Amino acid sequence: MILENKSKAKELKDDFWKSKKITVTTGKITDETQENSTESMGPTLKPSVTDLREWDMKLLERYTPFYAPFCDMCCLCTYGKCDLTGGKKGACGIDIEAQQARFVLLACCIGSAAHSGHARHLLEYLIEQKGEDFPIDMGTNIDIEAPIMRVVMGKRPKTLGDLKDALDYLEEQMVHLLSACHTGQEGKSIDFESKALHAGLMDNLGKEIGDLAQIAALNMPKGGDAPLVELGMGTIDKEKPVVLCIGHNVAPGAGIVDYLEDQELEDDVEVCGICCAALDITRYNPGAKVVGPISKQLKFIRSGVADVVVVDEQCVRTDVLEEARKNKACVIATTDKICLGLPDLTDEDADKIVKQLVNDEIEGALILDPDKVGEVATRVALKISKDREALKKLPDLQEIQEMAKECNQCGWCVRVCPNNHPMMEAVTSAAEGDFSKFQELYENDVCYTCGRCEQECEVDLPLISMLTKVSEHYTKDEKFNVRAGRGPVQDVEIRKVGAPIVLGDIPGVIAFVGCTNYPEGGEDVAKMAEEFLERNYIVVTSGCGAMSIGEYRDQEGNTLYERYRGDFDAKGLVNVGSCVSNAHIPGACIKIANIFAKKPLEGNFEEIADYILNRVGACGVAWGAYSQKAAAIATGINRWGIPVVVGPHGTKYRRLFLGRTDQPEKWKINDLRAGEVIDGEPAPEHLLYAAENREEATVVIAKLCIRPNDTSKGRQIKLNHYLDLHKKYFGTLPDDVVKFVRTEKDIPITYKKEVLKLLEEVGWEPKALPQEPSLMKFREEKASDKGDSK
Amino acid sequence: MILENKSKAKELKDDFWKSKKITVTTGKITDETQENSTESMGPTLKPSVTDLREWDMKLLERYTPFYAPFCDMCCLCTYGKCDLTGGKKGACGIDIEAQQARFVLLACCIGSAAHSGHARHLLEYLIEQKGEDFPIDMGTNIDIEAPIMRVVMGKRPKTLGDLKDALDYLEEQMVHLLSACHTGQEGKSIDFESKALHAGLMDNLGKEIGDLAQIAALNMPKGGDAPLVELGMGTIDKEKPVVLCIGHNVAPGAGIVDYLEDQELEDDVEVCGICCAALDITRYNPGAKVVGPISKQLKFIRSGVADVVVVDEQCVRTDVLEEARKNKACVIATTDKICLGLPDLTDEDADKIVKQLVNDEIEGALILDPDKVGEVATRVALKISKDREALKKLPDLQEIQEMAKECNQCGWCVRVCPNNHPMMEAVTSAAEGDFSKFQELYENDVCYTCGRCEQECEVDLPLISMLTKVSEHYTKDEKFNVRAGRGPVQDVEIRKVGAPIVLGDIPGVIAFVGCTNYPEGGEDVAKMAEEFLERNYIVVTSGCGAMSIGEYRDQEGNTLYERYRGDFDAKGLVNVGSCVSNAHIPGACIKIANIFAKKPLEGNFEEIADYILNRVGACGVAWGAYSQKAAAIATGINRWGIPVVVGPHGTKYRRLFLGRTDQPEKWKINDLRAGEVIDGEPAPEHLLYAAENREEATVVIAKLCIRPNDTSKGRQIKLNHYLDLHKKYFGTLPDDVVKFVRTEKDIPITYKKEVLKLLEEVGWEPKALPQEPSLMKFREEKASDKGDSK
Amino acid sequence: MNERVIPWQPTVIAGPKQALLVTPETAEMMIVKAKRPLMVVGPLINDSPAQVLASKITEKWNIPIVSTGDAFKSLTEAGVPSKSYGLVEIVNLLKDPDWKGVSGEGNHDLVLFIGVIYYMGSQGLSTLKHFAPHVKTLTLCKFFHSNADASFPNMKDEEWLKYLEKLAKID
Amino acid sequence: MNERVIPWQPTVIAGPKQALLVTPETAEMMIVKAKRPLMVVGPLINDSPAQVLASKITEKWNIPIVSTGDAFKSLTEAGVPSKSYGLVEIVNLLKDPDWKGVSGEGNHDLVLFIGVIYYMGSQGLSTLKHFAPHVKTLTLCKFFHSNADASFPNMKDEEWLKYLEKLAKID
Ligand code: SF4
Ligand code: SF4
Ligand code: SF4
Ligand code: SF4
Ligand code: SF4
Ligand code: SF4
Ligand code: SF4
Ligand code: SF4
Repeated sequence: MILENKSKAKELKDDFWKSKKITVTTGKITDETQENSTESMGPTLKPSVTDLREWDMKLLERYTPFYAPFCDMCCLCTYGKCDLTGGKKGACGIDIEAQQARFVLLACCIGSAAHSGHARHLLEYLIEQKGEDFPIDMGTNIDIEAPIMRVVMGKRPKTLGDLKDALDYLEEQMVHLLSACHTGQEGKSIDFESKALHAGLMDNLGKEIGDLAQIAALNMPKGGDAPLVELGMGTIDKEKPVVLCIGHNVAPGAGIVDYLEDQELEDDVEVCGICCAALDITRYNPGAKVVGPISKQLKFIRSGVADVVVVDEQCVRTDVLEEARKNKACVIATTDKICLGLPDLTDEDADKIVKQLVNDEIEGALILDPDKVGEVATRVALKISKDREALKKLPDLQEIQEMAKECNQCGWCVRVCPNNHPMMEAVTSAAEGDFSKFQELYENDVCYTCGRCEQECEVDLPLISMLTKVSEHYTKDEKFNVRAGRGPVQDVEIRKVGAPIVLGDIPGVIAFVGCTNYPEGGEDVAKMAEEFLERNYIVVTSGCGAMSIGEYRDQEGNTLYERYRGDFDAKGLVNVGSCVSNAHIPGACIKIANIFAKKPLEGNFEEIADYILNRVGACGVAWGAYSQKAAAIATGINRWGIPVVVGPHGTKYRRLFLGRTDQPEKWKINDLRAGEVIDGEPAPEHLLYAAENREEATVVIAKLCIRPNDTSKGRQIKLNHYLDLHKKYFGTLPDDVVKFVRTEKDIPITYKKEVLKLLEEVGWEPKALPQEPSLMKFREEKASDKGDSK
Repeated sequence: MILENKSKAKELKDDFWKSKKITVTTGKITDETQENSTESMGPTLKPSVTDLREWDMKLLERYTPFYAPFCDMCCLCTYGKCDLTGGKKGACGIDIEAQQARFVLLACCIGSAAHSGHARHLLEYLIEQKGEDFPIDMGTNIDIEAPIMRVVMGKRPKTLGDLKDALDYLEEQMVHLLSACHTGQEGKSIDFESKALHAGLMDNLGKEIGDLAQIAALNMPKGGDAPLVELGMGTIDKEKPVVLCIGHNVAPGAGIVDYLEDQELEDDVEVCGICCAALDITRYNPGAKVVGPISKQLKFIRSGVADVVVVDEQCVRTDVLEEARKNKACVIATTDKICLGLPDLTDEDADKIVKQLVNDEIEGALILDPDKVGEVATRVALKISKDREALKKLPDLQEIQEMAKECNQCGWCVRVCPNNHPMMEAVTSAAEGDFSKFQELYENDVCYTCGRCEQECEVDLPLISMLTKVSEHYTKDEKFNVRAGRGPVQDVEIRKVGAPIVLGDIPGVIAFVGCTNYPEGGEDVAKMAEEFLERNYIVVTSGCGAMSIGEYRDQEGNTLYERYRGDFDAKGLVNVGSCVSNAHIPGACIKIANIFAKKPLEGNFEEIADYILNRVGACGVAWGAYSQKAAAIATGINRWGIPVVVGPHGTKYRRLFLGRTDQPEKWKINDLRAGEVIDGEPAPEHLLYAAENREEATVVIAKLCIRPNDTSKGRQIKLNHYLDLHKKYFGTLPDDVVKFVRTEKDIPITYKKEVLKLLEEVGWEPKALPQEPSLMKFREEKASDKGDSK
Repeated sequence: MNERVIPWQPTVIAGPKQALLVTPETAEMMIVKAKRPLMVVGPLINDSPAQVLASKITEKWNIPIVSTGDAFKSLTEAGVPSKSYGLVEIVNLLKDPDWKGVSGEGNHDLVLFIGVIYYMGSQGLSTLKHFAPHVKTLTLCKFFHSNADASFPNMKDEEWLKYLEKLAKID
Repeated sequence: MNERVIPWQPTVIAGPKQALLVTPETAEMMIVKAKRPLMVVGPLINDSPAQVLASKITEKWNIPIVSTGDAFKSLTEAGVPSKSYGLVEIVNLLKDPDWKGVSGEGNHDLVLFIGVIYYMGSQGLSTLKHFAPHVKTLTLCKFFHSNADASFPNMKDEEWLKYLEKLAKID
């Protein structure tokens, strides 16, 4: 191992909580030193790009990056393009491995920047509204309000203003990381990966800042129970004027809701949302409605139901203006991220903007003031919805049948579909009056209306419109629900579940997060969630995943939210909220290390991550991950020692982190209490894994919840689920169960005989359970190291 | 024009020079308000991403983005790849135009981040060395020490510590800009471009901060005359131990120079550099030697002359470790940007590191402390250079001839060469004992040793080694010089040349900057510089361009630096320094607007840029631009209204800004004094232009120095050069001269008859000269606008 | 351009290196020449005639099968023995020249792919193309796989099954 | 793959859309069919036999010439009239359907390219491929230009000059 040499405490000059940065900003001098004395600080406060490199190398040595180049060439500078096949290096000297890693870093930087940019603007807006001194109070059940910040910054933020320092730090790190993507900078893939992991950590931090700010300032749920809110295109009352919000920033949506309240128009206008903005608006006001995940975007716009489309940031179709104009809907852009070439009317009089929009004098408007957005969007919707009524009507099915007859069966719609869905079949069936195939594509967003088939169609069939309109006829009752995002996991909950999780009695915490680039539709996610809920796991969710889960009903017609409670406990289905709320997932794991195991947080990243990796049976699932944000989120989660499973499209991110079970030396761990190096098991086996289908994923997820620290009882429980599921989906017991049995006590009763037989076949020998499994150095080593460097 | 609505002054909350940010950091409360009172502030202090959008749209309307897609697909998210040909949109809705613009923004963000990351680390290091209070004193000849910061931040930095706020601001902007590259954010190409222009401005600002910090703290030349320093591989004494620095950050190089001085080893060790680090080390200590530009990298490493290779950041071959190990040179990495998988020995004892390196116990070392780098690099070089002597020797030419005979003439080396240089011919001639073709490739870096041919060669010929070794035999005297980087243009100089430049008596300021991705070698740049120097232009240069110019000798054997003085005046050849010193080029233009025209700077971006666009005949030339930094630099320069010419490879950046001379309505300008809209001429005709060869470029550059504000005398002078050069390279007068003649007085005497004839042919009519040509609104309009928005 | 050799999902086109188009005859030659071939069977052909044909091909030359996704179950039910791996796991192992192979006799020199999700297969083939020069890849799907070393062309079901039959036939 | 239709600089390969390979005969058909063809001559063939042949081709069909780089001088000296534009300038004009064309009679429907720096030409052709559906492009260099609509294959000088001669011949 080439990286054993650095473990010094950060020098004092970097310790910004000390005298240097005490500001008189708000008239008071905050003295943080009392509460966070330097003595209690761990070695990596405000870690620089290289400070956690040693930890990263430990992870990367075991979970070697696996690259699947998405392109053989590099086109990043004018020396190129360079052909990197056959081991050839580019003109700058880079090889294909480092190039893939560079692209991963770039994606993580972009993703992380999306969250942080969002957090920065949100924070600025909320400070403007509430003041710098507005307290961050998560209620009596939460003391550790910002676990990630505590670890990374060594700080507890008491006011909105306190969050700024963390953003400053984060932005500085981001520029360094992005810089490394420049031609002629980093040259080794593992160092790109270490930087990607840092970008992921920054992503996690940025999200925490963003969600904390909005929870505190907008009084969103603070981890308590949250109400069910309406979900689905069928919940929108088409008779009313409809304002649709798309994106991630709650501010414009909140502006609309506030305006409606002020004007007492709540009952006259429908406010609904797509993507995380929807979830966050309902956290602000549960009366708003969630149309659905990102996959609903084009469908809903094409349906013509929305009179005004308000876009803020992230995951908004870039052709939203063109699409909205097709059915005379008005578009209001509200952030610097998405300006769409529209005139900036932020300082214009609202009357005038409304007039210009209503009279089609302008294509749309850029309004950077959320309150003004609220007023303009509402007033425009009220004015134009009557005239747009015809556009919301359903066309004749006959008409669609006629169109479908023009298909020449070239098959290209199927070939260009990311999932090769049978669009041609749907069209040709429709030509014969059978619309069921269209409906099959429609349900559960099997077709997520990316529009590629339509773009390709040689005879220019408006396939998405056809899909949408057909399905409106058949899908009468698209009414579902989702539990409003409840925000963080409370300390009290952790106190209750910390031990069962660490010991293995609760078999695992599984988080279904992220986007909807599903190979076969959202039902797969819901079914996985159901499977694990039934099996006593804690299931966490957020973002589009949370919505997909809400779109699924069991045979009794109930959604999972109706069937399972929302608390963080066995059989709990916990919707933390939007994308930024994902921060609470590593947050909960961090809290376990602190509350249950008393690990100090401040500046103590490595010890916390090591604890999580070896003891907290958590697993992230981003089944439809598509975005750079998802890349950053997963990579950040990985750095905390939490494995993540992605769907088959995830291979297009170009990199996974895979373990090798055939190499026992990679699984050696230090038993810190025993002071011995021991043979560990491959637990967790992979850090970032792509599964080919739901069946495989389900089994893998169960396996990835196993941890070296499991007690025999816990291991029994975990193995029992793993064996069950393997039997269910593969028909047999898994060969590799033998790797996870340390003593006979680990064997689940139900499978005792079979497993014993397997053990015998491989000449298994029992071994002792580790007392304190870890990748960290033994305590004496560390001490002497420190002596060395002085 | 859809964007006429926003011109409000920034609200006070954004005015961070006021009370909010007054810090007690260093014990004293700095009161900036006296000096920079809010009254004198322009409308765009600390501009946000959208604040200068209106100006951008003015530029983009006239200089429409021209896209040359480098790839038909997008591969940025897991929905993809998406095929964007034939007007098809990707799964996120983006079209090919927006996708190209997004890629440009991404490149500009990466480039800008490279400069800012560099500036941040440098500043941290210098503050650690000299303290936050270390004064920024540019000497008596410079009052406007930081023109870009003045405009953007409304601030004059007095100490190193003062520079931090600007970096904080910049980093925040960068995160917002990068965020916009995320899938599903910005959707219109012009808005991506506006953001790219903002990224360019951040780049310019970051560079200014970096260079200012190092000039002040390391006492580099402050715009006065600077000595000539040695340049060229032939200047390195191979008998001595050789330490080679590659990159851009002066800190490790300074560490080495300091150590040598401390130990009185200056005469025993050769310190030399490649790329900008070389230039900056000589600004710190003119005794160091410059090997040459980036194109020398692989050649010099292959030559075996360097015992220790110290890499810092940017433009370093990513395979430097592998290449250096081939001839047993040691590599020391020194920044987080380039870690190369090496062990971090920053906290290790120097003795131990030296031992490990000398004994090959480690592959190389990462040392993040510049002083320790100084010691380790020197001591290692002293220890290993004797043993490496054999490696520095030249092989037999016979041997090379034998190798060359193995060539099977497949021709692929030529096809994969970025410039299709005749490598095969060189090899086949060498096989017959004629090495002259190799030498032709070698001289002036015609072959810039990117190594692609070697990577491709089917019979694995070590082509670069062959090239290097052959040429060492023949190129006896590779000794040149370059004037050490002199840093900023002094206010006193501006006072002298401001009027002649604005009026046109000095025909132009031409800046040859940047990298060496030249189509035909560095001589082309030197020849262009020579041509304009002879013609009385001010020629500015920096970075690798400055080195390429130094590698050229005229028939008398003199370099241009020997023939021309270094002051910023007609016939001056001004090497401002390294890449970060490029900030002084827009800086000089800004100063003209302020010192000569009394335009206030603070928060007054648009007026300053408008002034430069219409009055300051400056033109940037990045003939070999290859990097993302170059993209950011050029785009930043463009936002100030300064046109840039790139070489043919520049088309691979995917976007240019081209004007249309056939559309007179695009050239209308406001004569602010006359209060009239008048027909302007296409001056400057393009904002970002790619020329196919030197001949075309030379003519275009001359034309791009024309400005609406030229007096008739000035216009005569400028046209005279334009016509001369056109005649020289195209054989005739240019047709479009008629566009630039406003009155007969504009016609150069020498060409009077011919031009009059041309004028007659097109039915030319004289028109009045504008008094105050501008793209800004008339003053009354502005006033009433302000009234409106209240 | 020949419609049959445009990657089936056209944008998986990755660069200058493209698969060789093969017929059943050339495929057979490749298999015969191989010392330690391996067949990877994905879940896309679960319970289909193609799966039967694939297993016949493996029987003919005594090629071990790796099943991916949940193909294991369907194969087992059809009485065809296989070892189950995740697609990315098996690819990860294949790229290590020192891996012992599914039979413990050393890594494989030829890997046949069939029934793997197209785009995920394409990514796995890309890994092998770049990082496993010691492994040749041959795809037997009805899709042209440009990232393989050799691939069947794009075909309709009927022609494809004929291709597979030809390859499976014992003559 | 056919060596003749791999882009000459192999990495200019840009995506699924590739140029049609043409012979002098097909090229002739394209020219004959065009209403307002244009020839763009770059500096790479300054003072060469190819330049002479290019000018003969323009004479044969009365095609106006745009010269790029400094090709104007060499053409003028050879007595061949041309209009001088920067390569990016002429491409920029061509992509505007409303541009009046070099003769003021309307934009061109076919543009022949010869003698332009390969990679820069490739970029210009990419612009036209994406943004000028109203213009067909045909390259007459000895290099296969995948971004054109139609292109000669990669050839050695001798064969190339024969191609050009065939096209220039008045029969
Ligand atoms: S960054 Fe490197 S590999 Fe990529 S195009 Fe430039 S030189 Fe080639
Ligand atoms: S819209 Fe997209 S996901 Fe749906 S069928 Fe078409 S290509 Fe497939
Ligand atoms: S692309 Fe259009 S024409 Fe072709 S099969 Fe699909 S629907 Fe039919
Ligand atoms: S990396 Fe992406 S954009 Fe670049 S050439 Fe490859 S597919 Fe195209
Ligand atoms: S960013 Fe858009 S165009 Fe690019 S791959 Fe993703 S969906 Fe396709
Ligand atoms: S090293 Fe690069 S520039 Fe030089 S001949 Fe080879 S490919 Fe061309
Ligand atoms: S690539 Fe090698 S073998 Fe081919 S022509 Fe060039 S030097 Fe000769
Ligand atoms: S001028 Fe260009 S190539 Fe040279 S060091 Fe600077 S950025 Fe690198």
